[in-house]
Amino acid sequence: ACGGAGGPQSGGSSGLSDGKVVIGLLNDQSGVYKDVSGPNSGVAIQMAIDDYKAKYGDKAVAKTIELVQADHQNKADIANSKAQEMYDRQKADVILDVPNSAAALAVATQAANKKKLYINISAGTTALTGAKCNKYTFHWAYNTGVLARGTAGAITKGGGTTWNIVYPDYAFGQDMNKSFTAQVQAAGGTVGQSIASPFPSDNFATFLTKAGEGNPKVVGSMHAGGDLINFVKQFNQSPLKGKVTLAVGLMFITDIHSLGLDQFAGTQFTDAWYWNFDAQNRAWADRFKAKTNVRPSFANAANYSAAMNYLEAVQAAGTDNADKIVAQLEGKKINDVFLRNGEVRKADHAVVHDVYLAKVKSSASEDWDYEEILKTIPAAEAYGPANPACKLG
Amino acid sequence: MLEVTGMSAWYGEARVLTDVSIEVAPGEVVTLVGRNGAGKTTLLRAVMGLHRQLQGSVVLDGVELTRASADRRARAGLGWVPDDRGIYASLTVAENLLLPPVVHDDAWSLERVYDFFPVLHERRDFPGTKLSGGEQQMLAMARVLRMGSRLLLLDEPSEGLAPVVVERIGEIIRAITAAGVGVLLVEQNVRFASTVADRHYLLAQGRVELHVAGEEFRARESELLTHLGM
Amino acid sequence: MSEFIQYTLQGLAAGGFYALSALGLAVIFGVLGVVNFSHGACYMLGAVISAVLLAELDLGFWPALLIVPVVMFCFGVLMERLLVRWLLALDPLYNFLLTFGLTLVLVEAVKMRYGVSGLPYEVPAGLGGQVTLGSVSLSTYAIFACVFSVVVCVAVGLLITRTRIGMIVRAATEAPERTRALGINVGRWVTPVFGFGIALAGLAGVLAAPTRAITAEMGSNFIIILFAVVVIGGLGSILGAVVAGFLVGLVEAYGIAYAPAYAQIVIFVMMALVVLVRPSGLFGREEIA
Amino acid sequence: MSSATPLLETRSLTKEFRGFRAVSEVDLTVSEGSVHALVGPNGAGKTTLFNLLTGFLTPSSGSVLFDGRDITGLAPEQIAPLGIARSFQITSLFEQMTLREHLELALASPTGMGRQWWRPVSRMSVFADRSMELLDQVGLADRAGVPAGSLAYGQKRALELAIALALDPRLLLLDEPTAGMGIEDIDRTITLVKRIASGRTVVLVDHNMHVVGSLADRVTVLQAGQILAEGPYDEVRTDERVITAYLGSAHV
Amino acid sequence: MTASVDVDLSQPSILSRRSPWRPLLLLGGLVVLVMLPYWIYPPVAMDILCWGLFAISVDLLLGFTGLLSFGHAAFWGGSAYATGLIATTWGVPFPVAVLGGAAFAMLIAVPIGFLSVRRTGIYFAMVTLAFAQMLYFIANQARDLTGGENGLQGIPRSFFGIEAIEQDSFYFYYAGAALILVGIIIAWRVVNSPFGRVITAVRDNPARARALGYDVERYKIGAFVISAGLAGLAGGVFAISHGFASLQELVWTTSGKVVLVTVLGGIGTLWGGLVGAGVVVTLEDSLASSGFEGIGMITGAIFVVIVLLFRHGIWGTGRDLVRRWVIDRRSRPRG
Ligand SMILES: Nc1ncnc2c1ncn2[C@@H]1O[C@H](COP(=O)(O)OP(=O)(O)OP(=O)(O)O)[C@@H](O)[C@H]1O
Ligand SMILES: Nc1ncnc2c1ncn2[C@@H]1O[C@H](COP(=O)(O)OP(=O)(O)OP(=O)(O)O)[C@@H](O)[C@H]1O
Ligand SMILES: CC(C)C[C@H](N)C(=O)O
Ligand SMILES: [Mg+2]
Ligand SMILES: [Mg+2]
Repeated sequence: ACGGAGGPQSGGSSGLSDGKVVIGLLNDQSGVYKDVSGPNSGVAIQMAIDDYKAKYGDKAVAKTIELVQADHQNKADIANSKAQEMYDRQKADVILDVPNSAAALAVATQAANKKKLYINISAGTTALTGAKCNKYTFHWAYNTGVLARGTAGAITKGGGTTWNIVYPDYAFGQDMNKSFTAQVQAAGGTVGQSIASPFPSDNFATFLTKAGEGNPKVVGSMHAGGDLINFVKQFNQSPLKGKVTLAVGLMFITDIHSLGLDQFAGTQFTDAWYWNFDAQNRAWADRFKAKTNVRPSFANAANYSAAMNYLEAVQAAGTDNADKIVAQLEGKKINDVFLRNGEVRKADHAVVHDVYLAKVKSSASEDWDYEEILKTIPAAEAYGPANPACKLG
Repeated sequence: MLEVTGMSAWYGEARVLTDVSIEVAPGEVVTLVGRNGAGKTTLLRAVMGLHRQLQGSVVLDGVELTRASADRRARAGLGWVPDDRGIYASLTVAENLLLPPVVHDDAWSLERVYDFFPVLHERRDFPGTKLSGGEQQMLAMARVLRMGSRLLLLDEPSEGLAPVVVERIGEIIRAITAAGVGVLLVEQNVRFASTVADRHYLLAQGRVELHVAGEEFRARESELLTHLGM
Repeated sequence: MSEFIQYTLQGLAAGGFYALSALGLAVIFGVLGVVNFSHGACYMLGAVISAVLLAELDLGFWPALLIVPVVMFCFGVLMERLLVRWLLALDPLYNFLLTFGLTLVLVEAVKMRYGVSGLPYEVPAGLGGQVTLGSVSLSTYAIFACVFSVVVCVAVGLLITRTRIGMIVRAATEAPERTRALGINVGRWVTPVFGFGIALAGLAGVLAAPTRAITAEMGSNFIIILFAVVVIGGLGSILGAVVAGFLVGLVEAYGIAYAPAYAQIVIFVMMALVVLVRPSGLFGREEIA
Repeated sequence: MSSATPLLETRSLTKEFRGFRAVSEVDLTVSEGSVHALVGPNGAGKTTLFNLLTGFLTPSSGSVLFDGRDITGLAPEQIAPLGIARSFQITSLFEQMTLREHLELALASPTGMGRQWWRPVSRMSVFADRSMELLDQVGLADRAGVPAGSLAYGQKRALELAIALALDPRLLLLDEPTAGMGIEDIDRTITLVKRIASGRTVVLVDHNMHVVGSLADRVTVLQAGQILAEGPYDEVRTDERVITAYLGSAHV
Repeated sequence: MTASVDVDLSQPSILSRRSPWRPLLLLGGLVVLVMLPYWIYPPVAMDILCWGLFAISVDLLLGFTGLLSFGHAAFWGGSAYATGLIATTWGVPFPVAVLGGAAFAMLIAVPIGFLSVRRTGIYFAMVTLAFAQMLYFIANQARDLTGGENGLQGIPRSFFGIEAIEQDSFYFYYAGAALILVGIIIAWRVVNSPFGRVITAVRDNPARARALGYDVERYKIGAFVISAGLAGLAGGVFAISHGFASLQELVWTTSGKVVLVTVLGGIGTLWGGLVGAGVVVTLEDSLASSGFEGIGMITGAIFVVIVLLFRHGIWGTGRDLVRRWVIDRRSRPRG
């Protein structure tokens, strides 16, 4: 309307808004989830950018790719302002990660408002692909339902038929408890008691006593972060140790690394990805280690995968227009270093893929060699059907 | 024994003492009289090392104390009874008494204190500030006696005390001066002051207006009081 | 019934630990009038230092039990000399705020140096396993920690109420200037007492190391519970801190046993009731109005 | 005078502190319009009695009647509006407020203006004139604008008196109003109290017999929490028991 | 129990009626208020105002009533949730929802205040902290209402169908700022009212105030409730501005942060809260994207330095400097 400079709206032939692609990484860079994803995910995304450039060279649609990062300090309000700022001011075309359910939901709302992409990586809530889902939001790595189907199903079928569950009393824990209970029962087991623990807690002695009542075969801990460490340490000092199987709802390799193998040895859990699973993973992990000096968590790898696939979608669509990218991604089948038998499910934007039942080793043959993969859980089994509560408009 | 020379003091911009010089000899009782706001309390605080904006020097028994900290002055033998008595709420009566270190052999023993002030014995386990106003005054006096200070700085010790007790305070003062202790006494109760003092300094608007011996003071009492507007 | 005994014992074990942790807070408040917000952070430092001693110098639990309090004492001395002392003459709120700021710095510093995921630590040899009597069973380490805490509490209580040091420091904090005029070198006493209180926090940290997650944040919520403990017991009352410590431990254990999700609210409800009925806490001195 | 109706009456008023009886079964009657002095050795319970009368302490037993009404157990802020004002033995002021602000605050109290959060504070200056008048009466007019914290001790005592007057009470309780004052100020205070005593009732504690002698219509001597003697000043001061317990030889 | 906080109210403020600076300063303030979203990203500018009013509400208690509330998150967060629920349930224009939130904050402040004012000083701080913590647990439990850990998401920002304000955070800023301004004016009015005079008296010497016939506890509760209302106003606007309320709003670190903002701005200065908020919010915002990991370390260190060296905060220190300069100039001619 305002005359002047002619030509097509977006600069040059690339079809990119402002002539470049901007990827925003918004996660916890200083708090409890820093090691889980944090700045290292920035490194992973940069690897994706480099790989994309190397792959397409002169033919790349996105010639200039910028990575902007921000620390949401695990606070939803900061995540919310930062997300707006990224979309509006820094012209981010996509935001990745946000490892906190409240913050992730807030960012998803902003994405819907601004009609820009958001790909959640490390928050667990199923609401993102359920009641609160929207057209511009994807959930890439895992969710609480996946963890339950993996761990609860496998352990129950393996003979651990009677369970007591202790869960932290907030949304994540409650979700986990519900999913686990359902999956234990689906696999023919029973859950004797579900015990809520206040969040956070540091003394689990009495919870453990209760958890031992009725002599269950399995005690499930649905905790994360410091709560998980407290629980496991005290479990190991309780009479339950050696008598019952400890199943952990959500575990990151960094948890094992920080607490030591002996505390966790034998514990079973569901992992979305393991660096030493096969040669492909390992090769990528080696590259990652060269840059960061540590082995990647599944969240790091998932960030790489999400960034790479986003760029691929830009390449395919020839634009960074969000609606076109969504169209590109929806229904896409992907196999890459993170996703095996992956598919961006059209119905709810969950990115479903194979996950793994893992067991903590009792001794490591090399640094970070902590997990033994017991079995691969196929995508369909892990994710189940799409949540009907999600209505993508 | 105590020599204060050329003392001036300020509160911010306001000058409240101007070039005050005062001496107290061993065994002597010297009073400082003057109207409210004349600067008496300020002078005692300055001697004790508690006032900052200051000029002038303080010497006790030949020891230069001008730069010394308050606790050093106390250990050198200065004993201060503040006008608000300074009793600790968080200490019991007994603890209030036991708190300060003994600085001289002449220090009163606890028994002697309790003998002299039986109320303090009765109340020894109460928090210090639960005592009545007068009892707190006794406690403050007793506390410096227990230290065995060589020179007492008493800020209106008779205030709020029953006449009988004021009499007893007079007796104490005479008793300790007999043992060679000097006393610098701030008093508004001129009647009481004149019964115990050897010399008087009259302070008006921060200056020493007059310096008279005890007999002369008694002789000219009414004239002096009207002169000073007391 | 045996369950009830089991819960009671667990409550007492936790209580001993609360008592010891609140003790340092009470000592510092009792003698300096400072509510040390960084007490939780100092507790965390105690645990972190234990873990570092183990990882870097291979010094285990027993040496840590000696070394850490000494290190924390020195830390407390520095803290008092460099920071707290300048505010002692002012309203205690200023030191509350100062130590709050310091907490942020300490927690963040540990995070930057040792990460956020926690440090490993083991139960000392000989204290592993459980002691079982009939159907009741307690972890050996918990019993040890509780007994150790009680012994320390009793010793400290005697030190503060029965010695001259306690008295001097109380006076010094109430009216520093006047106390100096009574011939007491105030500065000489305040510093070591503060250091001592911090050392107690460090000691609690060492005791926590084998059973709790050693992370930079481990003291952040703990301090809030400790506040509730000292408010219930009466701020500045050593006996109060100890009794309230056990009380809170028990209430929490029964809460967990019979209404798990509400266990922590119960503590604060109890605090509200105490404030309502006895504003100065169970053993607190009444305020002088 | 003794025939006048009692304005204040206590009935076996008792206060115990941890088993120690500071005030013990005191029956005190203060008749309307009189100046009643309360004397006695230190720790006799005079201040405690004041605290009981003004609600700062609650009695262990017994009752307080003011103008026939039972005011036992009421809080200070409930008692003050009934027309009972007090001064404090140990000075108690708002250190940072100016003298005039002290008086404005006192004058505003019964009007309920203090609750008005939506009005400008300058509304309180309606009391400015009266404040200056009161300050003038106690000789502090020239210091009206300085913070109370910078007053010398004797000046603070005088301010206490002015504040008590500001409440224009029916019953005025003065705890050692002349302590820490010089003779001239004492005399001026005596004149002042005499002047304000007309039309109201004053209960006064003072250890200065000159003050008690010149002001009191009636004197009650307390000892160890109990009434030792009561009567006109000249009668009481010659009482043997009073002399040994309180006055001492100097006053005979 | 005398004087609590080291503030000096005896000297006339440069904002006092007689000061020649007053119109200038007020004008300057207004200009800043209007220009802020041009200089700073509008949602962040809104955050500054919200935190500013929040800090002012804390200062009303700390600086003027002598009560350090370490649980003010209860009112900020309580109102955030209430505002959100009102807006979501009834779809009323957001100022109505915010006022409802503030009213809710005042409502819960009555019992909390009633219990807390029984203690003073540091006890008060700890008791309020505990009550706020209780509210936090309750909000976490009542997840059907509050969304628990996920927070109350998608709070609408309806404003009589005026799209610019409903959609664009730049225009919304002005609508929100108007509400905040109302709060600031109320705070200023309270402080400079007869009521304000009484609460400072209560702060300095409660026993004395009592003897003058003032019901000390009631006045404290009154100040507490007003303060809670202002905190609620701020929290409500904050929730609308962000479109959600989360548990973060109730957690004790939020109470700590607002006290930090208040002290940074200057205790007993009232306006300092806005300055403190400006500094802390922009600092947090810029550090968040700087890649620096120790945000808490910087805020903590600033806090320590302020408490130690500049106890009057930014505003207070500035005011002292100006005052000294004025006094110097005045006294110069006299030689
Ligand atoms: N903290 C202060 N700030 C400002 N001025 C002060 C301060 N303390 C005292 N003054 C002033 O200094 C002067 C001297 O005070 P000082 O207390 O020494 O008097 P004083 O002779 O002891 O009086 P009094 O007999 O009433 O105790 C008085 O005018 C008083 O107003
Ligand atoms: N709150 C309290 N707790 C314990 N004892 C108290 C308390 N208040 C006063 N007492 C005791 O009660 C007794 C009476 O005190 P009160 O202050 O009434 O005496 P008083 O007659 O006013 O004496 P003075 O003339 O010295 O002021 C004193 O022995 C005092 O120690
Ligand atoms: C463990 C975290 C990375 C996930 C987080 N608990 C969530 O809110 O989903
Ligand atoms: Mg004086
Ligand atoms: Mg008395």
